Amino acid sequence: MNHRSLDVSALPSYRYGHHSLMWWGMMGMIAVEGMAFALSIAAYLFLRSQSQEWPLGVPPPDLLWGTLNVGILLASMLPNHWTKRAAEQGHEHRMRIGLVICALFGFALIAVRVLEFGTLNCRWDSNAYGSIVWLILALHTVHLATDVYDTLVLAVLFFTGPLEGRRHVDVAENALYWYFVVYSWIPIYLVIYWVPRLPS
Amino acid sequence: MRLAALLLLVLAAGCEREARQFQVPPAQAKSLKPGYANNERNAYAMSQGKTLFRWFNCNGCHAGGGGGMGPPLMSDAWRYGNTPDDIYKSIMDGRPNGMPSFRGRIAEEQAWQLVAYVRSMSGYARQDAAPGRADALYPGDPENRRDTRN
Amino acid sequence: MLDAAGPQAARVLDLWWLTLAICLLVFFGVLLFCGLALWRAPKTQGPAAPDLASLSMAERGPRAAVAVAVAASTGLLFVLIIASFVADRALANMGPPDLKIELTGHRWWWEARYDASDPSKTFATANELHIPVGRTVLLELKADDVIHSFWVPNLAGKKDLIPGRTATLSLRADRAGTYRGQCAEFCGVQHAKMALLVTAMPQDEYDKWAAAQRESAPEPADKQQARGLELFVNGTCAMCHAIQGTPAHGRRAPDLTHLASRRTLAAGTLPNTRGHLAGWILDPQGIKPGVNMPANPMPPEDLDALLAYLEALK
Amino acid sequence: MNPLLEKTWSDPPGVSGFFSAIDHKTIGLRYLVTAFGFFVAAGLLAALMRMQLSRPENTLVGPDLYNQLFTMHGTTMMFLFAVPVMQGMAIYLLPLMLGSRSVAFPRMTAFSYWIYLFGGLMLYVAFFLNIGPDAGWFSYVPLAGPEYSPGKRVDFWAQTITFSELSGLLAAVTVIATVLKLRAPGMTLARMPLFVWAMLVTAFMILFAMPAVMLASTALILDRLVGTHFYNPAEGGDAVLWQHLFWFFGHPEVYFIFIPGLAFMSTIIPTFSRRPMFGYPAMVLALIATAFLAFGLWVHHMFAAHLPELGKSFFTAASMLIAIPTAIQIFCWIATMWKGRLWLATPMLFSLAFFFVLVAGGLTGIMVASVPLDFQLHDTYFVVAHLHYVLIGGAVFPLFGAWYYWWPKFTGRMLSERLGKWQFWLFFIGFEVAFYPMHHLGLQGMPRRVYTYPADLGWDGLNMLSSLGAVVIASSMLLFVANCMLSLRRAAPCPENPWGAGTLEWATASPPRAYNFDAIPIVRARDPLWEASREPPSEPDHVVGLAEKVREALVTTAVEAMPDHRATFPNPSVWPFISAVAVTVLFVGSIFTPWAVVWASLPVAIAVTLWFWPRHKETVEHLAIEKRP
Repeated sequence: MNHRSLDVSALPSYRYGHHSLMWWGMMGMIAVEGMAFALSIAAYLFLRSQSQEWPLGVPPPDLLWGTLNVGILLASMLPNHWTKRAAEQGHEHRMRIGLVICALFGFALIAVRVLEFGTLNCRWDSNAYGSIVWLILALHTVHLATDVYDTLVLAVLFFTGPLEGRRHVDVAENALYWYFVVYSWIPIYLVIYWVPRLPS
Repeated sequence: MRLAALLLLVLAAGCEREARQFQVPPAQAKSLKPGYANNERNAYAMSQGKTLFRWFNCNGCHAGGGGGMGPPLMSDAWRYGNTPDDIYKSIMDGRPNGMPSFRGRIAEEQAWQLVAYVRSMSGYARQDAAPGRADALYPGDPENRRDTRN
Repeated sequence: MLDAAGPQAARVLDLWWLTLAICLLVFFGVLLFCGLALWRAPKTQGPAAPDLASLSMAERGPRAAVAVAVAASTGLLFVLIIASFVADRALANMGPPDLKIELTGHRWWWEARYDASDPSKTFATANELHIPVGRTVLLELKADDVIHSFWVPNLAGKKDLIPGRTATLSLRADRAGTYRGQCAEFCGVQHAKMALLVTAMPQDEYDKWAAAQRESAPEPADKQQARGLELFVNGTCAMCHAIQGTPAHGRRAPDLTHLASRRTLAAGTLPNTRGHLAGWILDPQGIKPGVNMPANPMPPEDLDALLAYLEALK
Repeated sequence: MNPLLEKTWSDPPGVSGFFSAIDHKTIGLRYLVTAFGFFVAAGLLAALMRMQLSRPENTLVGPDLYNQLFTMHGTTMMFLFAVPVMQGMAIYLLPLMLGSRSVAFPRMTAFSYWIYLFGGLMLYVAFFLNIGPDAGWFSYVPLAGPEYSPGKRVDFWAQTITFSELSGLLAAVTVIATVLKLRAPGMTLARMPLFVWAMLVTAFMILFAMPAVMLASTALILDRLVGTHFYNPAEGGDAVLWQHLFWFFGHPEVYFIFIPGLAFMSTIIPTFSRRPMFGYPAMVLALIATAFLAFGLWVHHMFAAHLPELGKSFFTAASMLIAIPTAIQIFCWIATMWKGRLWLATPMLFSLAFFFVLVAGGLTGIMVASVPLDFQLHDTYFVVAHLHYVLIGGAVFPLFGAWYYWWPKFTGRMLSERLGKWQFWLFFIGFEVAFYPMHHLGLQGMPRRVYTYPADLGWDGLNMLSSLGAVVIASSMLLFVANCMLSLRRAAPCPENPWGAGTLEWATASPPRAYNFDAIPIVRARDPLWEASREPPSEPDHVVGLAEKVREALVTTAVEAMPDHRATFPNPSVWPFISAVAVTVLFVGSIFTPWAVVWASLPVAIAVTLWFWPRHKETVEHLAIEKRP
């Protein structure tokens, strides 16, 4: 080691948030999927602008389950935030509890989501309106399911090990992704349930 | 492995499904009967059949296969039989009370295309070859979503 | 496109020459400076030591030069943008139409319906348009199956025919003549053989032509033609083709009421002669593979009769 | 040579090692070789088309096959060659240019390669089984819809899109994370090589453009398979929706093929002018401006589809204004050469062709950007000429230059200058002969995508000429392959930095060791190797203190590139490959039944989970050197 060297051995092995590579990877994915949501909503509005009546020949979706899902998603942000904090403090026991709670919320959401498809008052193949509504809802459901599965895997990992510090970062990033799932649902909810109720 | 298996499957299916035979091979010029069998595995033949079904206004009586003045073609009940030969005969020679004879008015290969399409309406055709939905009003499940019965 | 026969095409042509001039100027300008740089800069073989002078002192001269070049090209660009806007506006307003034609694209032929205030005066033809010279013609463009695009370079630019929508294009021919057009949007197997001819003729000739087209088909002149008509009506033809004044009313293929008056067969695929017509009837798939017309094998005497009748449809 | 590091960072040997390789250099080269393979394949298809068109009323290939040929040609060139080859270059070169040991997500990079390979193979297997797509690389509905494209041909096209977009998106995410987090200490954004800037900009464009076409092609498959009505006007759908979604991706696509070309230019020209790039800040801003404008002009592909006038005017302006950033870069390159000492080696020749070819293509681009002119030129051979001038002039010529330039880095050997110059002139002349006449064909009214044309229209001569040009191009390609073969067989090893270039990738062995750098360098300039002498001798110039027994790399801050933390990197694994196989089963299966999405997602989930599941041994090693924040 000559005098022109810079010793980095003192640096930590992992850091949270935008310091970590994981965060950037996750942000990339969020950008891609956010774009996909934005475009499918744009397609929805484009099709709406092309037809006289909207929704096409069916009543707008019933509000009950979708609205309930908004509630559950918003509520799920609390345990999610709590888990994220625990992760950032490296509090493994709390992370275990948090992951389990988040997973339970996830199951509840998926269950309600199944009921939601029933309240759309149309099939995917009844007309273009049905097609786009099913597409948007299915797209969001895929993200929901993915993150729930992700949470489950992490939960199992945290109960069985082997663990190292950067897994805490994974938990934090998983929580970040969950925020995306929640925030993206708000505009989608408005489009699916309230745009059809607008006077066109 | 599974990929390879799947590709083999495609290999078996692909060729006959996708062939687009525009000209009638001289071998079959006399009678197309030997050729019809492929029609039910050939996407192009059945989509042509679907087009002709509309062009020759079969809907006029059979209303998109749902039935009307004429019997439904999507049901499993066949007054005059559901084999390709039966249907070919129904089209070419006509049937009592209403079904006119089209012999001499539509070309034989077109008749066999119609036969294959009519059978696809009740799901007798290969599902990966049967026509999808038309750019028209929704008449119920498209042919390629109707369960295969053979 | 380089030989404009109408105001639409002419305006585009003017814009074309302007754009071409400016682009050539820029092109050779860039090449000139690139060439000068190559010519004046000292050459070296192999990795000579890099010249890092630019790091310590700003290069005023080159910077100014680049700035000027960018400014100049930007200026020229705006000239083009404005010219393009102006031309576009001009194309948009052609004044009220003197004649309305509904043009429908099919795979792979063109169906033209000449409207008239008096519905009895409307008539249909296929793969050929006849228009009066110096009159504004409004085309209502529709598609029956997939997207096609109407394009007659000598007369006007393209307009897509999109299923579920109606487009309009108004054009005018200032010179008498026949102009070839072709489908310009890929529409399937026979996209290549979907041409149409636009014939511009003086008003009086046009009126004569239109009057003739409004007539229904002439009665068969002799027994052979009568036999031909019978074959047509009771054979496969009538399932898709129409001949006004006969029981044949198919709308799926070109209206043949005045077939003999047309220049081409099968959307510009063949010249309209007895021989080609015979070949077309017997084996269309050999000539235009994938076309929706089936082969019609028939004994020679029948073919002669059919041809005799069709040839008489002036 | 550091044997311990070599051992730590090498991919395992043997067959299993082949499938579990994650070294960015290995993956990068696989990308390049595979992409070149598809380039040749698509070139052969084009040759066949030129043969068909060389004479009027030719019957060499029928319409059905011809339509498959041009669809395959376009799809291959755009999705299986142009984008992947650029990403391959980025994956191989970025860590070396940035002074890093690896790309950000090596396993994901391997996965994206396998997905790309399987997608491409699927398309060609389909083609040879007569399931080749035949609705054009743009697959306009309703022609590509269920009623007018029977069978599975278009479904295979749409699924190829899904494959290549998935792989492209993952690679883009990797590039972004690599560039922003794995730069050597001191390489602030303002010191990044223009190559890196261009690749970063491209990656961001991919991120925002590709989802559009994935959405569109998914909707298309649904229309065809389960009878949805996205594009069915009778049920409230709209054919123009497809065109909007497709071109919202399709136009930026051109730019993420073109911008890497600029990256090669901005690397080669300074090196062979023996001076730093002129106007670096302007160049960077121009790149960013191009990226933004590229999203504002997709509609100029749809002028003939009768849209509102005002909209068209806006898109005309945008389409023309995008010429300005390109002009800025062109003038900066000229200024660089003007003030430099020129070394006209083969890479430089290919770059100089850019000024001739791309500039011409750009100007014809300005012509078709004008609504009235586009009405006449759209979908004619004029546009065929234009797009080949832009893509070949803007991407392929620089790409060949880049190939000659970095070949010594890839192999440690030089390519023959003599053969190289021959290949250049053959390619250049062949290109002009093949594509210049198409301008005139277009002006004479010859539309695109026609499998034949009548004899009496006077199009024969120019078509024959163009076909002859294709022969010349083919010969230059043969020469190119021969040159590479000979170099691998015969050429003597070359010095580490044969071009005397200034960027970091030349600061290490050629070909580089598995671990890239003996010590991570510290950067203080845009051309570190050139300006090394100007550095204060007291300041540190390399990093120590990274683990050598474990894959550990230095992560720096996004803007200032200050040392941030030491991240452990994953070891080689076969699971990315297995996951790719599982995903392939899912995609291909869903061409035939929607249920494939359900049952095939199980193997995918399992494979991906095992991919991420930490191994006990590794964890122990990591814990041994772990420092908590």
